[in-house]
Amino acid sequence: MLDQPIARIENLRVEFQTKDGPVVGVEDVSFSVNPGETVCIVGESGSGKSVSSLSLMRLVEFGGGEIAGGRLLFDRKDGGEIDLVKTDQSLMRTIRGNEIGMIFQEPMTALNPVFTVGRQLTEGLRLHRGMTKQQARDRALELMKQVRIPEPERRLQQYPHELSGGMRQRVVIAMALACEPRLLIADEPTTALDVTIQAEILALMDRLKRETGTAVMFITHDMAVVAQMADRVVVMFRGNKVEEGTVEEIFENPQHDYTKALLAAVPKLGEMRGKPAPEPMRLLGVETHDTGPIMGSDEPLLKVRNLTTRFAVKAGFFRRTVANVHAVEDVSFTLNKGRTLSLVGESGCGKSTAGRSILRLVEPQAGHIELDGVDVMALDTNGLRRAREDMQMVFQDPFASLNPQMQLLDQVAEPLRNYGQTNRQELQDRVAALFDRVELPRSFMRRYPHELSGGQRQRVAIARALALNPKLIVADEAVSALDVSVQAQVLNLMMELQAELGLSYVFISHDMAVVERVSHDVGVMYLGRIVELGPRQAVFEDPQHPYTQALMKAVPIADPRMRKSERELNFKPIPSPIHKVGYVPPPSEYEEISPGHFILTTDSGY
Amino acid sequence: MLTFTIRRLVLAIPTLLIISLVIFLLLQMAPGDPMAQVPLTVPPEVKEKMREALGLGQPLHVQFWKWLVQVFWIEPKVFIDFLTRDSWLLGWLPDTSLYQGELRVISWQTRSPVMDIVVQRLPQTLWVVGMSYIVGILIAIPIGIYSAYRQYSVFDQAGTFVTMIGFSIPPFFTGPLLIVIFSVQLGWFPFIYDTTHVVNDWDSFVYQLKQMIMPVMVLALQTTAQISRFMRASVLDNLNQDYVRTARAKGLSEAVVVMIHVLRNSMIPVITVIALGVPGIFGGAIITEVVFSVNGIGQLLITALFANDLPMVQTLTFMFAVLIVLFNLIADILYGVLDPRIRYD
Amino acid sequence: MTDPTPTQISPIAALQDREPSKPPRSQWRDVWDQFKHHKGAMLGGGFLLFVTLAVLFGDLIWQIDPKKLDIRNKDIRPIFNAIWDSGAKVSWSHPLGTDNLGRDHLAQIIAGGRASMAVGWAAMLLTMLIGTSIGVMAGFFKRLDGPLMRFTDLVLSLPILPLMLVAVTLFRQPLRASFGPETGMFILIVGVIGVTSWMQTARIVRGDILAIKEREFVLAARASGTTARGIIFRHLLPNVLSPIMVSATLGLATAIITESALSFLGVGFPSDFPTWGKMLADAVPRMQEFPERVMLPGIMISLTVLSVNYLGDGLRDALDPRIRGR
Amino acid sequence: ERGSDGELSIIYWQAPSILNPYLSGGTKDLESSSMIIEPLGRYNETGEMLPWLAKEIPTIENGGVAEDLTSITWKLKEGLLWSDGSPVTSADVVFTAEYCMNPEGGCAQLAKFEGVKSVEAVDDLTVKVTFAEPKPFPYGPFMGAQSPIIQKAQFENCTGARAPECTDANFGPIGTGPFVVDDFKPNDVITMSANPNYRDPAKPAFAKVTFKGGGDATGAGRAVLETGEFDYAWNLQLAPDVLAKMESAGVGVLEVGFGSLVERIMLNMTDPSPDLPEGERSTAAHPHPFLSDLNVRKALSMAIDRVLLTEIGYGQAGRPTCDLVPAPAVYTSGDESCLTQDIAGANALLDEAGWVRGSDGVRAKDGVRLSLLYQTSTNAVRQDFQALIKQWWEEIGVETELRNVNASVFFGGDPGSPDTFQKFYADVEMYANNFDGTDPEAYMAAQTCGKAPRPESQWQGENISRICMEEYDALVAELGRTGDLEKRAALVKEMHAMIINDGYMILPLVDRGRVSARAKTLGGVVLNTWDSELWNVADWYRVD
Ligand SMILES: Nc1ncnc2c1ncn2[C@@H]1O[C@H](COP(=O)(O)OP(=O)(O)OP(=O)(O)O)[C@@H](O)[C@H]1O
Ligand SMILES: Nc1ncnc2c1ncn2[C@@H]1O[C@H](COP(=O)(O)OP(=O)(O)OP(=O)(O)O)[C@@H](O)[C@H]1O
Ligand SMILES: [Mg+2]
Ligand SMILES: [Mg+2]
Ligand code: NI
Repeated sequence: MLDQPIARIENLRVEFQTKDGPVVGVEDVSFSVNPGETVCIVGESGSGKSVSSLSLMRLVEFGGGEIAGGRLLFDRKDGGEIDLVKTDQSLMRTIRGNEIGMIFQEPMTALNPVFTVGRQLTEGLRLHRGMTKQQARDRALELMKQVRIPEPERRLQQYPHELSGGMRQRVVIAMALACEPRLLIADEPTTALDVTIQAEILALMDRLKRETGTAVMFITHDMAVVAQMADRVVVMFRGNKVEEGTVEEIFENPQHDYTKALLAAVPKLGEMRGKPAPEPMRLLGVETHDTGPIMGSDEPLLKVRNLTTRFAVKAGFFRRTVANVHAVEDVSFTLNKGRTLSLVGESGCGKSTAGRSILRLVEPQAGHIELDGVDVMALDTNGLRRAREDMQMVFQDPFASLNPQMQLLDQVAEPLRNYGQTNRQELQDRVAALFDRVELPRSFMRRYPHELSGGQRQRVAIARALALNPKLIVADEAVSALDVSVQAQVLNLMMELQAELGLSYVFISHDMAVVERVSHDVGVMYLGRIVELGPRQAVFEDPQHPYTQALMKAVPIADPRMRKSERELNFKPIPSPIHKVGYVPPPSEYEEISPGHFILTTDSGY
Repeated sequence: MLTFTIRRLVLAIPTLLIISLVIFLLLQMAPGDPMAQVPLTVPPEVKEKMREALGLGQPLHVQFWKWLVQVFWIEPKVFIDFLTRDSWLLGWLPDTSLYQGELRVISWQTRSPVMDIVVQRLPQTLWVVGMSYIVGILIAIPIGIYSAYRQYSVFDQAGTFVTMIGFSIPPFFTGPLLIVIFSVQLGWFPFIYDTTHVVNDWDSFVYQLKQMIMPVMVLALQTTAQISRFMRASVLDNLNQDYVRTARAKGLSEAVVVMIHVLRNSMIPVITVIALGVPGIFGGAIITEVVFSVNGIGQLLITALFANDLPMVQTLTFMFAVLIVLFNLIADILYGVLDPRIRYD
Repeated sequence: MTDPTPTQISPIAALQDREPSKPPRSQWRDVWDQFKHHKGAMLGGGFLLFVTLAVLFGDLIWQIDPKKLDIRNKDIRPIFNAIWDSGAKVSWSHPLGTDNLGRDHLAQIIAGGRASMAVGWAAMLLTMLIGTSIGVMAGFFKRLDGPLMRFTDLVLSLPILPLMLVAVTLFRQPLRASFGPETGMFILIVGVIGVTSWMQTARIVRGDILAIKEREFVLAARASGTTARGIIFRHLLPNVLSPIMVSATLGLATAIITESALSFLGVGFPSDFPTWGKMLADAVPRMQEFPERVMLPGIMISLTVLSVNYLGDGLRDALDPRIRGR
Repeated sequence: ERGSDGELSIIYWQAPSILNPYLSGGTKDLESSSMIIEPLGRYNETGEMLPWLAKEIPTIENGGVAEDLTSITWKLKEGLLWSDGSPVTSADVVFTAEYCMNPEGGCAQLAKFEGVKSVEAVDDLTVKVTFAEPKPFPYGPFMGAQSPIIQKAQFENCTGARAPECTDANFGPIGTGPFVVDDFKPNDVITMSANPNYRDPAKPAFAKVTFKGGGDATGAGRAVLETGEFDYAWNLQLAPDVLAKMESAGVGVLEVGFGSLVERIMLNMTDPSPDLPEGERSTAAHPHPFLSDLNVRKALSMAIDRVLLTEIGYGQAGRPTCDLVPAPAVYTSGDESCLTQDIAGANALLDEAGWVRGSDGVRAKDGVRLSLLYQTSTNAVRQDFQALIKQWWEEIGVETELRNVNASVFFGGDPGSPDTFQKFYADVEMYANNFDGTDPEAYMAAQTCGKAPRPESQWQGENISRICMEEYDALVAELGRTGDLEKRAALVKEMHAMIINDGYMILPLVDRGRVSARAKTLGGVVLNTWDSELWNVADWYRVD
């Protein structure tokens, strides 16, 4: 009975009761999942992907939601199809975790921080399978091996926070698989992870699906991942399904406008092949500003030489520094006016620290930073404050980087006020101009951050950074948290500003496709050092350092015909950047293999 | 963790020395005189003689130094002697006999070692104040959990109302109120606490319960009011966490989800609040103790204060300070123990 | 397969963010709108307003002097006692009765309320001021953290009664000379309560500041050149408002009660100066015969505390733009 | 029969902290120890002296007191035994005197031994006390609850500076009284059992005593009068209506006894103005701006309704009085003129004396306003008194500011504090005082010029009003030389008139009795205010 779907969602409608009346989370969605098939659900943030899947688990009720209509038909193991909407919670409990497994988005918070991994893994087994402690443990061990967690015995005794993000996500997967569910729902299982880990997890899930024949409902907003994984794709938009089809159909012949727009906004690795300078993306339905390639200038703005930043690890009775985290180690580069230098690399390799060190938001240990002729390292507190007029920062998380208690007007005006502008009217005019600049309605000036969407918030953050007319903006993962379409708009905005104002960016990101799109130069970082530095074209088309090559290989491409080989990628875990006091790392030496393209020749630790 | 603990303990020593000095100076500055309770019929010259006999005329630094020696050197010796002689814990060790009859901290009021009286007061303080703390917590935690689980329900609203009332009514009102109702009108419970009562069989245990119940209730009301608020807030925080959803997705029952997953996490901040409240037990509950004649440490402190018995007040407040510092440390350590994410080194 | 969504969506709309539908309004209108939704807060606020007005202007309407003794009319019961006890000694000229010296209860409740509310509010504000400053400083400046927290321990372990006696000894005379006996004592009491009850607030605020300090918007503020002062006042303080509110509501209750405990110990206001706490304490020995004498001030204290609590709840919600949005 | 009536439970809302009356002057300590250790003679409820451990009270008539009043000879009863079974001898009596008179011991009862030159044992049962000067009233040592006999064997090593170290002895003195200490928890509870060696084999009737301390007067009253948890409660200082209500429960009864305790208002004869430099405030250097005017003082007294005060504050436990020495009867002045309030008269008097009412209703003369600071210790009844008196004084144009001071500060005598009753940084103050035993000599002598508290004396002294009259001092000296009771009484009355009935420097208000409560099932209680209330506890018994 292979064509008998495992789950069928029919005309699902979910409402949330809020203070301002009911909010519709999902309006009208129908689709089905067949055994052994991967169905990807894509769509913008807030389009109802999670709510649909939670409805299938009947977990929406706990979040204040209510299934207002439709049917959720589920084919139970022992034959019989039941409508989950009408099932009572006690029966649901025997289905949840047992017949339907679910993997959640955030590996950091999906695990209970105070129980060991082992305990959380065995809990479901003992409940649904009635296993003894020992049996459950054995099964847990088996699962841990299945998801390829090194040293599984030890891990079982550890707490979630002692595992890395990738491992945690694998534990969550193991947990979902524990009772061999027939349907596995994966709600953005890789969004928070590094490319390399993401590649591993995707490969793992693919393998597990093939081995066990589980049906998978895979939720994501990342088209590249969809291209990697999906058999069929469901596109959701504002609580509705707008399109459904096989991967190839969707990618190659999208029917619905929204799908088209979405695909157009996805940067694809390799798109910029052959183009030396970045250029804005062409977005569907947005009248193009027609900025051609952005060339930049040859005049150096920021010179960084031998930048080294370490964090002290204090321990012992006298709180003496016993070791150092070598977060940034002997980093040098030059950024010219009007150009963008991207720093890429895995989580923890020191990108953010490097960016913050340039602004001296963390104090570097050594090195030389020169911004437009000013020796930043030599400045005192006051001088530094003044120097920051020329360099600003945009942070990763648009929500966290805005004060939830302040109106946007005040937040954008704050830097102006800090540098002496106090006239209220003038301030307001300036801010209004800035809002225009980043294409936000002026009416937003009186709003609070939570009233805006992620993209709008990030634009506010950019407006704040622009307020002082800086020469340099350090954008630390400025678009990582955004939806693709919004990301595309923000990227375009940044590039337009660069073209018009001649801004320079230090662009920090882990997303290779985005980096390819925006940068003139790229520095690949590993363990605090730049292992490869050069013009974007050179680095992307001709990666020389083994780490760069591995990284490139791991990036999924938003094209179902270019799926990565099935062979599992195996990345070496990054060695610890912590060294005892007194450890003197060797200086970095580079080889210039083509003009401006440098490769680290000394040991990088990779 | 161990170095953290030791480090904090060592750092606590200068803190405590400064605290004891400040307390000492404060008490010296405070008006009042140990002769306040001596009847006015005793002539001033005699009072002056009595003052001299108490050592009041000595210079301040001498008095302070003497007190320090007594507390930090002589009393520990007595304590070690006690441990090796009489306690069941270390009684098997040879008797150390460190104490050779040096002058201990002597109360002006009773002319007996302060520590002996404190030890005498501990049982009733722990029975009544300690028990009320435990009872208060035991009532508060379920209330907090349920209020949070059913936020804005009638139960929650009523809970808020009652706890706020409980918080805003002072024990000098609730105490006599309970006495009038349960002792005078109904005659159910005795209200003068019998500190000599020994529990050795069922009946005496019942009597002990009866005499404890009113003071315990009066004090528990306040504890409950505070802890249940904390508990509610903490559970509310945790109910919205992702791991709760994960637990539910595993098919765990609500009871398991709330009572195991959520409870453990919610207890982390509450436990530290509870730990920080423990010194209060040893500090006693002054008004309640007086109303029910419990004569615990609170009553000891207040009588000592009114009698201007400086050595007693000084030693008691110092012990209280030690407990505060200690339980601050314990709260921090507990935090680390309960929450595996916290590490202290 | 038919398209399940009949709505036509243009690509540009698809890429546009949905804007919040509500038009922006002035901040205070917004706060008020949110506040109005909170039934408890409205009730609490209304009661508090009523009590405040009553204690401030009540003596214009009810003009009996609360200190006036009238021995012939002592021990009059409140007028409502006549409902169930026809033999009760009641009089319309003393609707809430009189005490054992014949002082009018209604006038005393009014006058006592003025003192209690003033002490409660002033001491609470002082407590919050000290607690918040110390908490913020300890949380924000790493170097001050240790010393300030040790200082907190120190104050926690200070015995209050001797402290109060010392304060009275040192400051009563100068304060009396410059402010008169009642205002002088008021300042003294408020000062002592403030000085001895800020520790909890400081601890809580410090904890929260430590957490908020690590949030990115603080870093962002620093990156855009905000000074430490600016960060504290513009970014940190508004975000710890909610725990401060909670301790403030509790602080008001404690202050009113502590004041009564102080006069109980003989270090408070002049004895003929009524406060709710003192009325309550004085009436306790006679609570069997005259339950109304404990009930009236007791109810006033409880209701005030309760309404402040609900008001605080409502304000907290109203002032937090995140909650206000929903 | 001894021990046949089971257990007696007594509650004192002030808890005894020590059982050695020589180391503590507190009433609670004296009374609790009086069940255990006994003096040679006691006062009975009328103030008469009774032989206790002595065979008889020595007098001049029976030759016990020397004709020249310089010595007194006590004879012990025969066959007295300490509770440990050893005999009581004169050596114990001598030791008791030595113990208290040791200059390093800080003996609280030293005043009792004032003027004693030597105490010698004449034989095993006879003790002779010799005074340095003739002592008209030689019954200081060994009389009353303040100076009981302690056992030499027990306290031998506890004299002088070592006195406080003998905790065991101080907490469980061996005595001759009807009970022995089983366990003493300071400031909490004493458990006692009948003394097997008590001299009367039929007594005490109770086998056990629980002597509970602590709590408050209300609780103690309730425990005896309402719930019956206790048999006897001491000194219930509660408002009369509260007590009456409690008594109406029918479980217990109130016992009232009168002594010499008088609640009074002291008027400051010196100027307490804070504008004066420290060291000159409230000293003889500056007479009081208006209280030195007799008319003002008299008017203040006339405005007070003592009958009403008594009724409100003390009920049956108080008697309005114009006497500072309300008892024994020989010494009382009998003046009752102050008992009727006369506001009109007071107003007239002030008008006549030139004190004119200003626009604010306050009288003034030559720029001096009749504005008073009236202080007392914190206590509910005193606060009621303050409120009432303030109102009356306001009626005669005297403005009054009230202040109450924590009792432990007020009576503490700390020279550093501005709030002690001795420093008297106020215009008038109110408290109660009495005298020890039945002889008012020392009491009257306290009002002499030299005994005024002042900086040089570290603010110690008993002449709180700072009365300073040569005639008065002369009378005091004469009293010290007079032995004849009648003449002494006449002198006391003369002095009394000088400063009180005519001088109005001290305004007596209420003769305060002592109210204690006993359960209806407790018999034999005779309330005695001249000695310990528990003086005859050996005779108490259970009524069925
Ligand atoms: N607890 C809730 N209360 C009110 N509204 C909710 C709640 N949960 C979700 N919604 C609403 O339901 C809609 C769908 O949310 P959902 O979480 O399914 O989006 P999503 O597609 O999973 O987005 P994302 O990619 O950000 O995870 C949103 O508009 C959201 O505002
Ligand atoms: N304040 C700090 N104290 C101690 N160590 C730190 C601190 N900040 C960063 N580190 C360490 O420095 C290293 C580099 O961190 P950094 O934040 O720069 O990495 P990143 O490349 O930005 O990673 P991500 O992609 O996760 O943001 C990491 O090992 C991190 O643990
Ligand atoms: Mg989602
Ligand atoms: Mg980073
Ligand atoms: Ni991404």
